[in-house]
Amino acid sequence: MSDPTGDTPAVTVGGAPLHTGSRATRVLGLAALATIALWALYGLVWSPADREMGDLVRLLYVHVPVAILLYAGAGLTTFASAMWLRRRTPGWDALAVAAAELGVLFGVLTLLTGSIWGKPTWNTFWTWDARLTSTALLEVLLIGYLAVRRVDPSPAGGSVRASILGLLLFPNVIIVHYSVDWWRSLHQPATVTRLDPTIEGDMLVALMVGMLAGALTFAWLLLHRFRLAWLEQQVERHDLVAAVADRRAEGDPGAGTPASSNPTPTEPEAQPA
Amino acid sequence: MELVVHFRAAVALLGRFPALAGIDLDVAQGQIVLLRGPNGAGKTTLLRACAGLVPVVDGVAEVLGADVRRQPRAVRGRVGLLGHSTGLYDDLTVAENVRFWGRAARADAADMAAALRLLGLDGRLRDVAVGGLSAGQRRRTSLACLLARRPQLWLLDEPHAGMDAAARDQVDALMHQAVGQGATVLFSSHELDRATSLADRVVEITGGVALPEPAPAPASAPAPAPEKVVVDVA
Amino acid sequence: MSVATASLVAMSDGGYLAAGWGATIGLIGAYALITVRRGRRLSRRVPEGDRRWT
Amino acid sequence: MWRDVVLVAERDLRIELRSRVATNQVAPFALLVLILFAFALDPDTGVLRTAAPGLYWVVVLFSGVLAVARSGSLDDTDGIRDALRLSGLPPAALFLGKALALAAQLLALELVLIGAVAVLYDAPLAGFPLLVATCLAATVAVAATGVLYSALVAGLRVRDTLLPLLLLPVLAPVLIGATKAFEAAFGAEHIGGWDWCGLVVLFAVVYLAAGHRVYGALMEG
Repeated sequence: MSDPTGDTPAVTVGGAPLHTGSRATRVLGLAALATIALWALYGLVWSPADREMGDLVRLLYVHVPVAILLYAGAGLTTFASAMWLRRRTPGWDALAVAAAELGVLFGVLTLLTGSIWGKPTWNTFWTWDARLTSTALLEVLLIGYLAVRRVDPSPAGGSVRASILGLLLFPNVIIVHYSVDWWRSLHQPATVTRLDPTIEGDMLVALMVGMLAGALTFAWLLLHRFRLAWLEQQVERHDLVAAVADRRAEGDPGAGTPASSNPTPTEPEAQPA
Repeated sequence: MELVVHFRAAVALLGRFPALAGIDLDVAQGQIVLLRGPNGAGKTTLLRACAGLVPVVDGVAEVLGADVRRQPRAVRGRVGLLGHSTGLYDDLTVAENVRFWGRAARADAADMAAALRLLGLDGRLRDVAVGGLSAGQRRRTSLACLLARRPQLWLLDEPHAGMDAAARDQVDALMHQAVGQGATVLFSSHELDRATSLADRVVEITGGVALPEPAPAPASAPAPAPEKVVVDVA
Repeated sequence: MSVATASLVAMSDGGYLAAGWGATIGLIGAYALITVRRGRRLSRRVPEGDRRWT
Repeated sequence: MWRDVVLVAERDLRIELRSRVATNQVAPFALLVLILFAFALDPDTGVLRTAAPGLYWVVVLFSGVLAVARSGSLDDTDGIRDALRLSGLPPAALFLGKALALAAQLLALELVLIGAVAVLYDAPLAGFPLLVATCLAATVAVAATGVLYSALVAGLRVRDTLLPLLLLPVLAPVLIGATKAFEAAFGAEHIGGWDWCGLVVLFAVVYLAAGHRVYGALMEG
């Protein structure tokens, strides 16, 4: 896969670029970069420290958007898998894998920022907080989904196996989330510092800008990753066409011109009446 | 006369390998057709594609009037496949295997008993666990499972392999009997002499395609088919 | 951005903030880089008609 | 339909009777883990007794994964996969039949383990209606989920390592619910044990419905 010595060194006659970018991604990317800068300024400079949490509240401007995008990735994977099962078009499969991979990325970030926040707050990197725990499980679910996709021998463009696993992903997330929530709420009354301080004014702006920056970044990454999956499908499709030609040539080495479609005149036996 | 198998430029994948690379094949009802070709030519895949077990990704593939490309389930229950791997449970006895597969396909108890008898499995072998059988005996058991179901299309992948002389004759007789009851048989074999004389038609397969058949084939399809088939589709 | 970095240092718990923000932006950046480079490599193997974006 | 369910369940159970994988391998393994827990957690401090509900369900889950893998491997040869697809058996019947057979084996395993926990950990068995209801619900939940996920990894070369990775996080709610219900039954905690049992029932229903619905597509894919 990594070897660029493709059999067809693609011809570039203007038009389609040799990468996954486009005008849309460039606009999106610039917007994302600008918002990220604004986000950093609001989050780290312009907004005040929280009365209780101090400057640590600034981690929430990262943590909350990133966590929401984790759920967005999982939800999108399930949606795309359901659509693939209905329509069976390869685009939905590309969307499912792109969203799942982004889900894993943002899941790692959620766990990282969560435990970095937890260290000074709870004096430990890990605590059996309901959200932290269910996020960890969700991360494992996503990793399992990608692991199955990796070993799935089905041709590109989607498989029933991957789609059903994707379909079950978000329902599982919901069940796991609520049961873990319920489990922890037994022991942990709401008096303990939790991840929801009162946020208003510039702090709210910082969080909102963070959400926007996260959403734009997510969209940009999703578009690129989707196109990458699409390219992978196309490569495999072309390999298949070549393999079919090879296979036919193996049949009749003499007149092995794959382009001229099958000249095999199978006898028209027993016409239907 | 109805076409039981109608393939046009069908491409079927084995994983990501195009085992069938645009094959054309027509088989009329009541024929016994031998698929011949070197190993890896695509015979097994063709037989499995006829049963809707292999995804056909391009071309036309119709079996028993159903489109197996889009609705592979439509032919299930009407075709019977004897594959390389026998599809039997090693821990169950011969009779239990035949009973399970027979009942799954809603076969009569009488048909199951008859199948066991016809294949010589109603004696001592009846209550032997399949895991303890020889290769030939396993194939006979699989054949009994298939026979009990009375499929309309028989797909036999090297039915003679691993069998002794008597059992091979038995297999041939079963094919004739099936055709006599209105079924159609597609099979492959390495016993070329035996198989060629058994078949109404020989289809040469190489590299995932069927070679054009020579015109003066001894038992060419259109003419003899009507006279051969006794139309008593039950 | 350098304004942000400077104010990070001055803050209490600056290390945690730097780690959290840094890890997030760093990892996303790395992932973006990898994805874009994979796309560039793969594009060369796909004829133009199948790359439908401009 | 029910005729086919019984046919399939009977087949799986008959194979188990012949091969004795559950009785000779899975059950001894489960007991072994119970003993290993005693090494890991000092048996003199009463930790085992307090933690008995959780340890019990962890053991059920882990040995359950073994039983699930075995149940899946029965049908996971090329010939049998083909034959099942050709057999005309309704996929839903196949799913329910396999789940039924697996549930029967799991239930027997749970019974043995309950006795073992009572003896080895001195667990204070009590609250039998809740105990039985929880066992039944959790069994159906694990069986339905297990059959579905073993079909998801069928035919893959790495299915044996993949199955626990996929199955265990999904079953986490069953572990939580069944453990809490047991704690309530034993009187260790004053919590709504029946609510937790309800969670497990809900889980079982969801997965029975999901498996019933998608098993056919899965066999084709």
